[in-house]
Amino acid sequence: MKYVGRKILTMLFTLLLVSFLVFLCFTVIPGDPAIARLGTDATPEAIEMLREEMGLNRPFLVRYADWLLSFARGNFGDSYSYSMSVADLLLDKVPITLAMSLMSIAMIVVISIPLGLYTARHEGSVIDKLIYALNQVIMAVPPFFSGILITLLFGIFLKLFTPGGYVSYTTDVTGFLGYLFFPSIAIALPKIAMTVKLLRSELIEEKKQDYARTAYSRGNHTGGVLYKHVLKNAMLPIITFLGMAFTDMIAGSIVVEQVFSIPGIGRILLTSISRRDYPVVMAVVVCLAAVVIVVNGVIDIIYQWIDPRIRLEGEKS
Amino acid sequence: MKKKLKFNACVGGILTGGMLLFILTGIFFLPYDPDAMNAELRFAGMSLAHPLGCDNYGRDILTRMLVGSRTTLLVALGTIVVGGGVGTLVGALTGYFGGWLDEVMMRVIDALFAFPSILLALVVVSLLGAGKYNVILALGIAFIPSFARVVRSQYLKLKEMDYVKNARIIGCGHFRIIFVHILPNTLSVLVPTLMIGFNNAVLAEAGMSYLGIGVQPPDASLGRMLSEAQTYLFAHPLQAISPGFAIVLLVLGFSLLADAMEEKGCRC
Amino acid sequence: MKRSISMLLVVVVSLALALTGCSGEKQGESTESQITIGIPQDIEDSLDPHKAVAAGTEEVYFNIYEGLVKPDSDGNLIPALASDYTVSPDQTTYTFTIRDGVKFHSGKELTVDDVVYSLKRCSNPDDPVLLQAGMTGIESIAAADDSTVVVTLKEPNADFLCEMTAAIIPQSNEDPDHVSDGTGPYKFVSHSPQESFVLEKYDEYWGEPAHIEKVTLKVCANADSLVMELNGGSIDMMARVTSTQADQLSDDFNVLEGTMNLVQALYLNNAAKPFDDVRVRQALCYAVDRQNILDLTSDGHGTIIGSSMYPAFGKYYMEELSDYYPHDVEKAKALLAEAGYEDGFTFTIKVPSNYTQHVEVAQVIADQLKAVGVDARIQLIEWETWLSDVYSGRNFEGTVVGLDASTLAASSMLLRFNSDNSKNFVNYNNPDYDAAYSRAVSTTDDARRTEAYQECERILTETAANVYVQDLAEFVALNKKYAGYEFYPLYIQNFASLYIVEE
Amino acid sequence: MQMLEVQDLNIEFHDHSMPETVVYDFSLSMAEGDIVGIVGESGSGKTMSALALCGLLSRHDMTRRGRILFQGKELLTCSRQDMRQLQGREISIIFQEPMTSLNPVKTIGWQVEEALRLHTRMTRKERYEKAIWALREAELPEPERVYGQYPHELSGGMRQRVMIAAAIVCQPRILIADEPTTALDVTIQDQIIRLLQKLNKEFGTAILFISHDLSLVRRLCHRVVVMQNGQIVEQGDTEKIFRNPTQDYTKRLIAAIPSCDKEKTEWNQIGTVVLKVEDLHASYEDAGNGIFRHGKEKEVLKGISFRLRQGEILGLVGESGCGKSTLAKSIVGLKRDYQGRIVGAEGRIRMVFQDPYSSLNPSRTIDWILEEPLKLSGVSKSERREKVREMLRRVGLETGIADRYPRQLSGGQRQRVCIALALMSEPAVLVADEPVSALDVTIQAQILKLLARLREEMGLAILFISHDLRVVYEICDRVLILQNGQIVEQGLPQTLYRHAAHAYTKQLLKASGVVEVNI
Repeated sequence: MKYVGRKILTMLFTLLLVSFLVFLCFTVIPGDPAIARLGTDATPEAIEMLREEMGLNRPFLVRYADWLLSFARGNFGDSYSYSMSVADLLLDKVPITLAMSLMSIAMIVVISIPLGLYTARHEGSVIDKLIYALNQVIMAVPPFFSGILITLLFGIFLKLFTPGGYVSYTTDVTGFLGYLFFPSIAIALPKIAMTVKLLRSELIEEKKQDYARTAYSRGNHTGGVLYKHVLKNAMLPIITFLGMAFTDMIAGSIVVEQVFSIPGIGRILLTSISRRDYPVVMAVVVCLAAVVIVVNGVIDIIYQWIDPRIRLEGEKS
Repeated sequence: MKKKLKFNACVGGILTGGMLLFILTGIFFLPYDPDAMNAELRFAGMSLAHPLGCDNYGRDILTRMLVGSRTTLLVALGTIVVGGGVGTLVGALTGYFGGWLDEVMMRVIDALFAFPSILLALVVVSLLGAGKYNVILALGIAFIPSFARVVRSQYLKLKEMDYVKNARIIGCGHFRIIFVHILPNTLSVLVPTLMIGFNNAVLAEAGMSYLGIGVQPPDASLGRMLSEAQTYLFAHPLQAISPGFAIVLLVLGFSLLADAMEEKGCRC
Repeated sequence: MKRSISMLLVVVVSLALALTGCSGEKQGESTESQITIGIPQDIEDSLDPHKAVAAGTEEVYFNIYEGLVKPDSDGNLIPALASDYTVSPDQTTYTFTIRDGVKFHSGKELTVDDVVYSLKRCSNPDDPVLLQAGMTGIESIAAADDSTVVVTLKEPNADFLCEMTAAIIPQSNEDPDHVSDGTGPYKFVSHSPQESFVLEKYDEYWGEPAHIEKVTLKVCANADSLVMELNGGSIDMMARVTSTQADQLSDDFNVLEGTMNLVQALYLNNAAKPFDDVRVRQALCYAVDRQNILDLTSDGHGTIIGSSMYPAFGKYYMEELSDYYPHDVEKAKALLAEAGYEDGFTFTIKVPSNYTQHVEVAQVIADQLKAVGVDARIQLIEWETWLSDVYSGRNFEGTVVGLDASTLAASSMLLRFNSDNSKNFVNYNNPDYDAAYSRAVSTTDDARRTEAYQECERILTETAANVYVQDLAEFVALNKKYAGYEFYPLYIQNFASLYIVEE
Repeated sequence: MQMLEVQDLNIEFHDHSMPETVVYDFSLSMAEGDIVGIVGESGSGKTMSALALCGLLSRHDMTRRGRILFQGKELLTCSRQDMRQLQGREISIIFQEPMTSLNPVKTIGWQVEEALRLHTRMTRKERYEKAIWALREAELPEPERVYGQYPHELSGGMRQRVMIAAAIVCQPRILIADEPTTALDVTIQDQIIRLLQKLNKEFGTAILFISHDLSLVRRLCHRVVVMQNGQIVEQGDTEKIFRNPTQDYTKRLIAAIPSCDKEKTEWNQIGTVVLKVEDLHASYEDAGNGIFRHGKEKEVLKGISFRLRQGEILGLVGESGCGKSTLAKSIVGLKRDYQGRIVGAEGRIRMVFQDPYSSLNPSRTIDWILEEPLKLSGVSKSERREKVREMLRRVGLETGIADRYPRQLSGGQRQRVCIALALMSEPAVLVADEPVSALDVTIQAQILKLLARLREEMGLAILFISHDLRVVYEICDRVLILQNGQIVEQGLPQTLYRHAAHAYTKQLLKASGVVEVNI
């Protein structure tokens, strides 16, 4: 329990650091939210008045403390450019990115684990080599380009979906998921390649361990050794990798949302950065960071669940 | 296994060598001015004079590839020098000394890690303006956490080795131990990581170009050329094929080499 | 093992097919007429028309809100919510008769109070956020009777009528930021940020009603995937596509050509060295080959211009200025040498990265300037940075953008070049120009005013205030199912004129 | 008919372009209830042979020339299915490293039951009972509790018992034990040996015992096979071979066993005191640094005092966890947070570590490694080279190895380099932490001789830490027995070994078989 408490404390500290960094960054970069809002017709008086109204003329630390206090109270503030609260804006967009990320994760798990097992078991076979080569090539294609290729292949040639034909989940859930299926492939593809490769090499590495030899000595066949003994051990680094991949995927979804014209969190983030819409940027970044940190916390828990060694250490300290 | 290893090293070596040779050629010889525009040659197809055709400004694609791959190489190398350098330093110091320094630095690294890298790049670019050196800086900073983590775990492991203790007993200073005694031993892990980092930098540069925060026109880089070309993907696919192919070859060659090295590193 | 993998693939693929199959059917179901129009940027402004600043917003709000007068497709102002108006001979008193039977989208009847409220609201100098730029010279706004509004000016202003396009909104609307209530042919339905902005036909429109029931504006922020989205069928219409994009469209589309109605130029900071020397600016004008720019960036489409005025301005536009500086490298070099820059110089062109057409032109200009030994570096910056650094901060050497006009009054293009104007971001400083301009605005005689404005334009050209390039060609991609698109000389999209072609 | 009959087994590896033969013409026969030992140094092929017998080597690696007959069944050519039927049921194996040979993420019970799940149709309950039975047979305390635990929760000795329990759960005919005690403390070692003996007697399980430790083999085995470089040198009855070895190699092996029988010349304590340790207390903080975490402190040294004189070799004996490593660290200055006093020879104490593989920087040449202490004191390049050469000669190495990397040297050579490194800066005291326990017996003898010679030549004082009572007897002038951070007994080896007063000393002596002659 003490362990969990300490963990949460560390997480909060990290989050605080992230928020401070973002706030700092957006104080130093050029571009004035007041000017951004008023455009080319703005008079200097109007800009000055708006700056005052938005509280931009206060010192940096005061603004940060102010933001932090209202954030702690669950108030994300109002968007500068959209006349709505940040919370409303994000609540609308979170399900989109979330659905996409979850679909990608599901694809990664569902596809790469069997493939990893297969290639590790049939190490050196033709299919193994083929998958290896395919993996290497997939990893070498820039993500946005594979997104474009997927659009070309499935959208234009096979006509499985309408490029840019995003359907909101509020109007049509199946259509929504159907459209997100393809961008999810684009996000998942390089991760699948990496996971298969990593899982394969981990399995092969673990297969050489003494305990695997013990398992063989009891009369297990190769499959038994792989599934019953080696897989669980080999999953440990995979889980860590998936945690990191998740962080990557959130960043990657920014690009993919752009390619597939999906109005998700990444799009909101990009536009609000360029619009200097700080309340939105802060909320998005802090929430993303929170998700990343929480996911890593969950990974820790899964890790403990799988690896009894960590469990003990956790209890001890 | 053995055979495949050699195969990896061979193919990787050939691809990487080929690309390096290509880039090297570009330093000494350019068939045309890479930025010279010519309205008559817009979207010219393949010909003897222009083996890869011309782009939307009538610039020779081969020439731009020669220049662009050099920029890409520069950006990727710069990124791993910045990211790898700082990451290694941070990882080495935190891993070796531990204690509160480790705790504080790792929190900062965690924070950096939880920060979407694209956002980081955007911030750096907004702050300093776009351009290849700022791209290097942006990607370099974004890459610090991963290198720092790898190096730190190596140092955590290696500092317990007896030869490190021995070095302390014979009176070596901490910094001598960190950089002269331990660092060379992290290379077997660090070098493949750096090579993978190189690949990620090439891909990230392409991604940044796509988002319009990469190398500045008229400068060419493979990523920039690829993202410029996608506007004309339907009418003039040729313009996208060459840089796309070059990126794939470059990354593929490096990752095959990295694989081969990693295997070899495990062995000895 | 093998079997399980192939099973998996089957499941995945069939799932994908099932899902997309569903979504495909859904689209065919709707019976009401509708059109999906792509917009390059989200409508981020408030729903309050007086707060709207982005051009992209204003062109859409044209369909929702109306002023006392509004422009037609030739740029002439025609009565809208005012059924008639008169101008006093001294041009200081405007009398508007409010149209009968006009209803707001909320069902409320338009009254004279709403008009007075709206006009006062956007001409109040104490509220700079709502204040519309041209509304500063108003003496009084008053309702003469139930159907007449009288606006009195402090001094004559020939262009004042243009300001009367300002939107009229009901006084009773307490939250104009979030509740839209206008009188236009379309009414606002919903807005999902970064996704869509939906309009619906207003059945009780006072004028000729719109043809299409539902207009969905879909945000297509990514210019690169635009062609795929058009060809894929998720957008029916997109304005301002480039010639290359237009080339790649499938047979389903008609491509309509017009002009963008803006002055694209390499704007030079006249206060910064070396552009404070008129010879340097002239040299750059000679060094730039405008036809070559058009050839390289838009297959030769576009109108070459030579001053801060584009053809849609009609009588104010001076075509003869467009070849004032023919492409002449030698002359450019000579001028540079004369100014003391025989070895050329280096400067930076800041370009807002989101405007592809300006980025492309900047690249070509940079390439052309090399021939005279000038090394122009391109720096892409974000639009917001451009606004604060270049436009407000005037911290730049050169920038390629296009300036447009909010009204067809010549002043909307020329005012900014007065040496003390707050929008004079190029720091143009010429007493002759200031004099000519004040002559233009002070006269009530149309011919003399036109002549004075033309004088202004000529001065700009002769002193090479900026390197003027072109009024960009505009291409509109419209699915062949639809027709009726009208070009406006202003930044306006009129959805009401669109209709569905019967098969 | 013999139960196990091996004829002309040849093992070749095909990793490299040239096939590499590791075992030549191995032949062996075993009957029910036999205990046969295979001895040999590292690289002798003993482990390979054992793995081949229980089908853990790829058949690809074995030439078809030989035969392995188990109860008349040909194991080299039978189907894999048949082989698996035997594995774990008829033939079981336990390995050297109990730490890594158990699956870390599975419970003990699951692993012990595995053979039952694979080979029998027992119900869950039957399996549980059988597993508990096996754990009890392996003399694990509280088998019901152990059943639900994970390997990392057990000590090394307990893990090896779990391995044994898992191996015997199907009551196999033959148990192959590959160095089962090497990684364990002497007292535990002794217990495991006794356990194996008991199993052999109770169930008649034949045991093939593979070890490099001749004294263990002598205590346990009926017959012994001596291997060198993949070949059988000699085999026969244990006692016969130990008394009358016929082959040179066997003779050398036996001679290399440090003996506790011979008389030692008494050490005259006249040298000056070079190191004085007074009332040393130290604790060890486990797993925890940083702002939010605090490790628990555990006292490992509880008031240690002793003196070390010039030219003296002081033995320090104790089992794992007794605090000897902490003591060594404190003396050489790697650990500073202790209470008490360590006086003398400041800066002139050097250390030799147990594992010559990890104590030399793998990415540097021998030259570089040896020059490092000189570089720190600013000696010129040519002088450094000269000194390194001289030191290499002194520790009995060729000067030609100077430009090689540690991985290119053998274990013995590496340990010599380690000693050379320690001596480069002319120390007064050498702390040798188990310097020979990772080495083969013949190499061990050479290193011991080297240390003794260096002591003579340089007047070095050596603190010799070891768990091996025989080695300590051989080389040390005085012995300290350490238990739980306290010195329980000390004295001259010859008197201490014969007239031990403390119970722990007696237990140690008994467990390592040293005193059997004297009981």
